[in-house]
Amino acid sequence: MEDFIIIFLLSLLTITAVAIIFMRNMLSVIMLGSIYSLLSAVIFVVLDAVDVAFTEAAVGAGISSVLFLSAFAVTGKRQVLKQKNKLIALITVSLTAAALLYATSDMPYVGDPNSPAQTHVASRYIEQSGSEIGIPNIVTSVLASYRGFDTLGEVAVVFTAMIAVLLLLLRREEDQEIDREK
Amino acid sequence: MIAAALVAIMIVMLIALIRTCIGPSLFDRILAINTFSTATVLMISLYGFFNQRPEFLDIAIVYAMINFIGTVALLKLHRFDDLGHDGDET
Amino acid sequence: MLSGLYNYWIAILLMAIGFYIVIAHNNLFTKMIGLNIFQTSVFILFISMGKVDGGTAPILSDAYTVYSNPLPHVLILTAIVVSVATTAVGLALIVNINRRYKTLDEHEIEQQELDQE
Amino acid sequence: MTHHLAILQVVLPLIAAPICSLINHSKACWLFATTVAWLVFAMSLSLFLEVQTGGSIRYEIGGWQPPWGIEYHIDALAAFVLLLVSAMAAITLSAFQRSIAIEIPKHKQGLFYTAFLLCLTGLLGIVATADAFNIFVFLEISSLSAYALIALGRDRRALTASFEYLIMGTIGATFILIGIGLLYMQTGTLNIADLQARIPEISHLHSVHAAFAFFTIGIFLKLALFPLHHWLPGAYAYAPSAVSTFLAATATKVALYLLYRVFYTVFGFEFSFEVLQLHYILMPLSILAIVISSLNAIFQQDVKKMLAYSSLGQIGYMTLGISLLSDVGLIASILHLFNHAFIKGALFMTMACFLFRTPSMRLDDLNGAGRTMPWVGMAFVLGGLGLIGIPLTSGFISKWFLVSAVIEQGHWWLVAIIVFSSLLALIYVWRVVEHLFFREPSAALVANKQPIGALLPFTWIVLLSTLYFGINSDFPVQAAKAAAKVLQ
Amino acid sequence: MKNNPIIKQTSFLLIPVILLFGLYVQFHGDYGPGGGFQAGVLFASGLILYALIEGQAKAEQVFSMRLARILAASGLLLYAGVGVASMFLGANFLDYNVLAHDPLHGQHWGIFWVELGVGLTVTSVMLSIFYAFTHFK
Repeated sequence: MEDFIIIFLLSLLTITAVAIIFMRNMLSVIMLGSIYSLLSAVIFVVLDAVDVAFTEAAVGAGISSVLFLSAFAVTGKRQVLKQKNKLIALITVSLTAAALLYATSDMPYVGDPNSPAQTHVASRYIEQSGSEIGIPNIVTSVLASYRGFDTLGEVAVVFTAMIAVLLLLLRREEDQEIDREK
Repeated sequence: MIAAALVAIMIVMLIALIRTCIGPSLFDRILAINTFSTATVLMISLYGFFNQRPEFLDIAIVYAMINFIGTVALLKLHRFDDLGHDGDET
Repeated sequence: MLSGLYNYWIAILLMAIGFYIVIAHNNLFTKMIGLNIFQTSVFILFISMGKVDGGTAPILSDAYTVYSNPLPHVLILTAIVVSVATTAVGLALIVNINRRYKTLDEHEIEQQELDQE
Repeated sequence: MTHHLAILQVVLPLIAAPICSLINHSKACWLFATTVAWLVFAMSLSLFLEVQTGGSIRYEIGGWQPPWGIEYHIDALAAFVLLLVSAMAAITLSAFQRSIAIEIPKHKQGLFYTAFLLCLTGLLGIVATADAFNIFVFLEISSLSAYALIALGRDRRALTASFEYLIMGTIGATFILIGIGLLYMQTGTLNIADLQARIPEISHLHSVHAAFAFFTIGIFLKLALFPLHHWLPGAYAYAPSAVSTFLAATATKVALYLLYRVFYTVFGFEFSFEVLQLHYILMPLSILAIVISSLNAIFQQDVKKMLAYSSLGQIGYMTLGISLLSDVGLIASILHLFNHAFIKGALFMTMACFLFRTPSMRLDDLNGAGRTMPWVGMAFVLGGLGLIGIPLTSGFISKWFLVSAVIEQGHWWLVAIIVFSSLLALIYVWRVVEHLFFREPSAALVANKQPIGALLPFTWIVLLSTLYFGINSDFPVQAAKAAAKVLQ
Repeated sequence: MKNNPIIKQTSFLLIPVILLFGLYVQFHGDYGPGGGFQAGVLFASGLILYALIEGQAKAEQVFSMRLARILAASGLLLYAGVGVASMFLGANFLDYNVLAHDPLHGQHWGIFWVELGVGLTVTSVMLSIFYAFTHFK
């Protein structure tokens, strides 16, 4: 059943992504983008990554969509959607995909419990975090303690985003003069 | 039983997705997206029971809330062209 | 064996689609959405890597002994945050570009820049 | 307390950034940010000295042992690059107060210094960390703040340049992320030392080869190596002067540092160059970068853009040094990284000085500026000589090492290319000098007596240091040799 | 939204639930899915919903841009502060073991404060980004 659900969801994702390529209406593209996030969040649930699913739903389908919509509200509804450089794009993309497909040829299968990713570093988190940190949610233990510095960096990234957005969007009178000149 | 429900929901998702893609009007799409999100909420709840970890209903609740906010934002954008508007019509 | 390598293949296909949108589309807005798709597909690749057959979500409980790998989850949590931060900054730039150029079409922007030279 | 210095020099600007955003008063923010930058410089100096005498420093963050926790590892190479980055940050912040006050709207100046500190944090973090995923996180901190800083330029093209940088930078970072993922999949670890130990056993796997390819392309994008350089000239040319100076001196250098780390430390010399024969790609790309960018530089009308193109060429020298596969080549590359940072920094600083009085950086607007501002003009000439690689400048030392590495390998034709590109450099520097000194200044320029302030003395300090390192090159050469030793 | 009472009343029923749920996710993150980041996003979404219904101006009376900036900075400072505190207590940066009388409690405290810092920053950053966009028009 699990396999079937994943295959089905991945097919839906593909349909959504292909639809985005050929969509002519900007608002629909944004809506399909949020569907894409929702779907991938469901996939994360099925793949046992509940925390990630939580975040992807709240961020991808929630905040990102709202941000896209508010930016869209500012830029106006008339957007022309066209494609150019199709050939260059196709070549670059197929090269990248080919490199990755080449890589899959000797990858461990999805779900293999003996693959290196499962056995080396991660096994300690699963076995020891209960006694070392004392918190049931291993993801939280790893996130906040074992790899707490990454999370500090992550908070710094979020903070940087705020500073950057404010730097770009804060306006005072002098800025508005530029508008009037145009 | 749960498996059958899951299959039914998957069919709903597929149909809703097709409607979102072909439109034609904006409201078709908004409704379709709504149906789609509702289906995902159900799917996650069911999947939790299917896997005997119903505590993940939390996630389904979040989906439902986020879905509501997204829809309100979309409708407001359509109505006022401005998300910061106070919503009083003149 | 869950689904062999199927997950990876589809994730790669999705990545390719996202990447294609970034390169081929003319509208800066769509480029950002393409970038999002590209990144989300990479996340799927990572999360598939962490799945263990018969495992369950990595939240300790007496009823289970096999858990999926929590490390990719942690990495992807951070990566999702990074991607939304990038989206926010990119959109802020787009809004500003639209104010100064009155268009979001890559070609028209290039044309205006050539005229400015 | 001293062993905490390894982490403190990254955490200090990180803590300072939110405080700075709370102060939000331009003068106070400047004072605060500058003090922090000098403190960081002092820390990295003491780290550098400690590493020189006592060997590399390891710091376990959170008290967790390396493969499970994140580790900082500062060896001779990292200490050298940290020193460079923090020195440039301290100098830029001290020198540019007036320039920033003019170029950035007043209500944004507090945020500007905050973003600057965050950018510094990111760059330092990339260098200090010994964890592959941590690199990605800090890369994004530095890039996100850099996008915003670049977009602050007055010209509207700054916005599009910044957007292009954002797209390219994000693709590059995502490629690096894919590379990290593939490596994790096959090794189960993220720690660089652990990766280094585990990769030789699995070096025959296709996924490891693909991971290498993704790392390479991701880093090339960040490094702006030809032909992935498109975002760089616009970004440097239209950014505010302080930002161009800082980024030109540090951002690509840190990307190059990443390249050393990935090619030499993570994958190892044997795998990168003997199994995958990377130099067969790296060398032609470097040569193309050197020649085409120098040619491009000649035809630029905007001097900042010209300098940006010349930077692309200089990056080519650095990667050429790597592709020679010899110790001397590597030393030349590291040495040029250091010397070029100072020379390019000084040149961008002279541009900032000119910008106080000239309306733009176009050649025609600079007519006669060297006559009305002789000290600045002289500074440009000296910096230009360094760029060309005239003896007695530090640019000569690194080129000398490069040429001797080339000769050692017997590639005589490469010597010809290096000489040819130095001639091209002579041409584009001369074009500016001709406009600066041999054209009549406009009346507006003569009348403009806008004071330049602290920027000019600092420009000269940087310039004199490049001259000093050109005459007495012991310090950088010894440091580069120690750094190259780490990589072998 | 005087003319759209249905949306208004539904939202007003939902907003407190979202905020409460945000708090639950924040403090229950140790035991179930969730944590500071998810809580922050949820909390911000609740406030964004308020801004959507009542308009930007009223939302800013509740949670002003200035407050958002202060909270964002203090969240980051709180996180880094935990690290510095453990440094002063004689351990490495971000080593929570020394924060309480025994390591396990120390870890609990450390994670609690750190997640709180994450939650604060994320809430206020998301909100201020939203404000910045809607202000821009």
